[in-house]
Amino acid sequence: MKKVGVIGAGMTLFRRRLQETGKEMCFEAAKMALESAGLTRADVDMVVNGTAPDAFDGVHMKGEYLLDGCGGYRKPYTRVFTGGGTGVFSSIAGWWHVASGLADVVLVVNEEKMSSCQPHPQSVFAHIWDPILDRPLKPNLIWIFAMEMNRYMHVYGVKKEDIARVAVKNKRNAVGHPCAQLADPNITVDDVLNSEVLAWPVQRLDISPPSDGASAVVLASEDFIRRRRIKDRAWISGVGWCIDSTMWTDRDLHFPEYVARAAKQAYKMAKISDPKRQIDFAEPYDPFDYKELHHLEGLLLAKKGEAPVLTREGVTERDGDLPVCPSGGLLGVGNPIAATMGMKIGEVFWQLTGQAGKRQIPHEVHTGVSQAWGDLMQYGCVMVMSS
Amino acid sequence: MTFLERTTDPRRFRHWEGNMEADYIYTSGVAGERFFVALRDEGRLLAARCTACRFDYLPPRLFCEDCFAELKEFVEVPREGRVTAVTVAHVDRTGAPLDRPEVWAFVTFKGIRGGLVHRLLAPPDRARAGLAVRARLRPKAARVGAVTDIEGFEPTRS
Amino acid sequence: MTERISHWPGIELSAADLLEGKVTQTRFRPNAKYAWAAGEAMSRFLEELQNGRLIARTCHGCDRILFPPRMFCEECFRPTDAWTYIRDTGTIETFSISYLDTDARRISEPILVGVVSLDGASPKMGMMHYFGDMTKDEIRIGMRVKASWKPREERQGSVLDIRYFRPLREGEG
Amino acid sequence: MRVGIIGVGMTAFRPSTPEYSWKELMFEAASRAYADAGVDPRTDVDSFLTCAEDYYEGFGIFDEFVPDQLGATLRRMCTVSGDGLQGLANAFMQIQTGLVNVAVVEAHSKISDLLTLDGVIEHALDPIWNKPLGGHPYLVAGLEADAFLRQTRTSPKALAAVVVKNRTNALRNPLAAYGAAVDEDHVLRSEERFAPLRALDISNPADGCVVLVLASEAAAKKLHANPVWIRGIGWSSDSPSLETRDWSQAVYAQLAAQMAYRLAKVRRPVSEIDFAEVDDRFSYKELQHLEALGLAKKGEAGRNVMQGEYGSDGRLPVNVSGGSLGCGNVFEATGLHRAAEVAQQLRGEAGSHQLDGVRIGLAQSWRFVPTATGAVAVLGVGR
Repeated sequence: MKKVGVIGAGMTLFRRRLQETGKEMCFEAAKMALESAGLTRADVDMVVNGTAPDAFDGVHMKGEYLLDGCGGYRKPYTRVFTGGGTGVFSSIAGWWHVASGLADVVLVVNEEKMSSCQPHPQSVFAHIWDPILDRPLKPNLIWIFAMEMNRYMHVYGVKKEDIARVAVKNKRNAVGHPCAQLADPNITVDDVLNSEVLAWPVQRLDISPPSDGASAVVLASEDFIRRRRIKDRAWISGVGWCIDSTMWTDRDLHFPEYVARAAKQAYKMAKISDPKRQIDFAEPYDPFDYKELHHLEGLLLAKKGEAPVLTREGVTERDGDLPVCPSGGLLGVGNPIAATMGMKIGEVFWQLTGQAGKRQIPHEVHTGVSQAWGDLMQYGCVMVMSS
Repeated sequence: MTFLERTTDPRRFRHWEGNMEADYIYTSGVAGERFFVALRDEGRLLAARCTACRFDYLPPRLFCEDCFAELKEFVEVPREGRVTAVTVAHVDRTGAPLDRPEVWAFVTFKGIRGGLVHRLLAPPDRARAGLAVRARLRPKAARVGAVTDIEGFEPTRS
Repeated sequence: MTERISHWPGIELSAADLLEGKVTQTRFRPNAKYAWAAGEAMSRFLEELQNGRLIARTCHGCDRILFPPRMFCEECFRPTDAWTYIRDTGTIETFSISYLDTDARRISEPILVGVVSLDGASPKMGMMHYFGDMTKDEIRIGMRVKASWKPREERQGSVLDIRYFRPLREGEG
Repeated sequence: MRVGIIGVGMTAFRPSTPEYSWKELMFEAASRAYADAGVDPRTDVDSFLTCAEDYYEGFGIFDEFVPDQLGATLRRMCTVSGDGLQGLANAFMQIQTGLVNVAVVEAHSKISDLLTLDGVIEHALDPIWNKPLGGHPYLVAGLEADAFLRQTRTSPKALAAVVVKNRTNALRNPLAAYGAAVDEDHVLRSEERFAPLRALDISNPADGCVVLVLASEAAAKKLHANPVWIRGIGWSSDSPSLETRDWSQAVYAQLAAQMAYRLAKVRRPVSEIDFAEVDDRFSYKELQHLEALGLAKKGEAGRNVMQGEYGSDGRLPVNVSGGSLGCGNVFEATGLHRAAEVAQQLRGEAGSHQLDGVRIGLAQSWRFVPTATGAVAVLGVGR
């Protein structure tokens, strides 16, 4: 197994609507990532693309459509897709391209253009459900989260204000992020609790916004990094991915077992036996505020039902013992599904190489974990990176 | 096979209908906006120049797909092009037979990397590679800033 | 990065820029229609819904009663063994009170929706459905419910043959 | 580290399969593959990959609806939005890392669930430059066929020869959906569609599923398997833009072959490859691909097929399975079907269309209209 490092990252602004076409956004992020690593497209051996439902951009086989923007022209190029999990998963795919020895340098480019879809990207989420069992009920995507959140709150007796603290933390953290769509330095727990009820228990400010955006990272082998004397690098020390059954109405939604399995795989590979002690900060997937809590527990960084307590006690603040979503996360920076790689992989790279600027965690950090979640409440993928 | 029992009465098999449809608005993008505004307002076709690779892209692009440079310079495409490939379609976009076959061509231009795939405004028996053609535009008032502002390509001499 | 990078790409558009055509654009609606074959398990499931019954498959490998029914067990990876009816009563596992429709449009009368685990199937196995004959203040996790079926002549072989799940009345079950 | 195919499972290819849901179709192919490999997916397999595109399936996120029928629940699984050979390449890489010992690759077509195939393929065209013109997406193939015939001076009769060969070959393949005793006259008098292509030059859709089980050399030994080795694999893409791709040759196939040959240490493909399964979803594609793969000199594939060189008893048997013209277009399963076919030939298990004494074979695929993406696998036995 070849050792693989992240050596560059880039991302576009995340906004409700961008003028760029999907491939133009890909180019902008990819070019930035390459330049930050001091490389050109000629240095790239292979390209991996991550992008979520075709029905957002409104292009069938959109991985093919985005190919030239991703730098894939006349190169081996693959798109991988694990729903919302794609934000971390494409980097895992990039990892195996390099770790296998087949490639020295891999460019990973993720994209989502959700503004194409009218009247609202929500319309597309109607198609992610089982056509016979679920779709006749005309489900709304938010139902998933509402049902899972309610179950989580019920089983562990979690209060809504403790969940709201996550939204407040992340939207405040995002203030230092140059690409952020919904940063808010003044937001309070009351703002979240008083926001419009969409599908109880989910309220407007519990949710990350739909966005247009792209992000990119450059991965390279240890040989290449040494040969080129690249200083800013974060090593990928563990990867894990896991899917649960399609039959989501057949399991208890209070705990994401699939995330725990993915985390255990990644920790085993990274030789982490005590994640709470050995991991310095985390970028779990936070499309909704309760999801950060759910995922911290899945990542075994908190006991079941304990994440809200850690949040209330400030442990997960940027200057806490376990900073969580120092980037501002999806709640603060925006949620162009797959392109959230900019916060999940990009931010961990920037933090570990001391490039996070205003968002830099004030104390020294050596190991970070990122995680994404997807499909019908069933997909977990985890990456551990170390300086 | 595979299952322990199987239905043998075909009338008992059901299916469930649905769709994956939505309405889409696609922006032309950064390079596309330049092209379509020039087409709509001035009736000109623009290509994007890659100074590093020394060629001009049609359709224009924000980036060179080869050297990955950002392209900022635009040049006008020559008015006359040549047919590089033709096909005569006997069915419409849904696969239904057409009363009159439609002729399509890939048209390239001297010194330009790329070209345009469009309708060839010529009868099927005249459609062949090598034909010299020119873009026929819709009248200015009817142009909206889309590729359909070009009606097609017509032979330059009959 | 924040220090080193001066320019973050992306040209923001307003809703009006896009919807009122202030930037050039094309519009399209794809023609993407399907008729998914229900296959062995779901054909029978739909047929039984039309009969006003819920049917499951048993797996002798893990001794579970699988609902919704399938011809294979995902746990054991083996063909399932036999058909068996389960009851149309169950327990609310979780729910939501939704003020949004599929297109994220606001509705005034909320939809009560959630997951019911069904009696007779293995623990936690059930389906998503609506809830009725109860208010948003009455619904709670753990509530016992029963299917409210459409009259036989209106049933078509669809999950909508059940109108919703309503509170189980005393003596029922 | 060597990686081999230790299990092959396929369903029959059929124009429609109303008695199977997509899940049930996949379960059948998977059951066959696991039985063939002698593995239990719940304990012996480390990673699962499926190859699928949402609009072909009719799902917003098809990945959700995969794990149960493959035995992948609570295990590593992912979707490669690509052809089955791209899935195979990713499984190959996963095993090469050492993290995964046994991997499963699945690809299928349940295209009969889709009522509007033309509409979905149209939806893959560039939304700004191509889709608004309102033409049928296969006109891209018509244009490319025109360019190919002219630039290589290939006769339209060569296209007919491809169709005749492949549909006739399919008569000896019990899995094939479109085997037929077709002659040149059938082809040349079939309806015009996208001139120079006629109705019979275009493969017809079929349902079907293919599952392969892959293992590292060490894992294969432990499972007492006799693997078909993946000696080389490659994949590549030309420009997605119709306007800037190379219209004179299949550059994607050429680059993919270069990579696969490099890994397989194949220097002279013409003499080293015993037989090939290449993408023929339009008749001209078989010829264009053979030239790109270095299995025919540029401009000669057409003459060769007319001289019978690519028949089952020819110098280089091509698409003995019947190809896509004979078996049916199974979309993202196309490449994996070809790899499965090559593996069965190399194992001597191809039944009535078995070739004699073959040791090394090539499988190649293209991602269909409107893409310029493809992959190549070189498979072999022994040594």
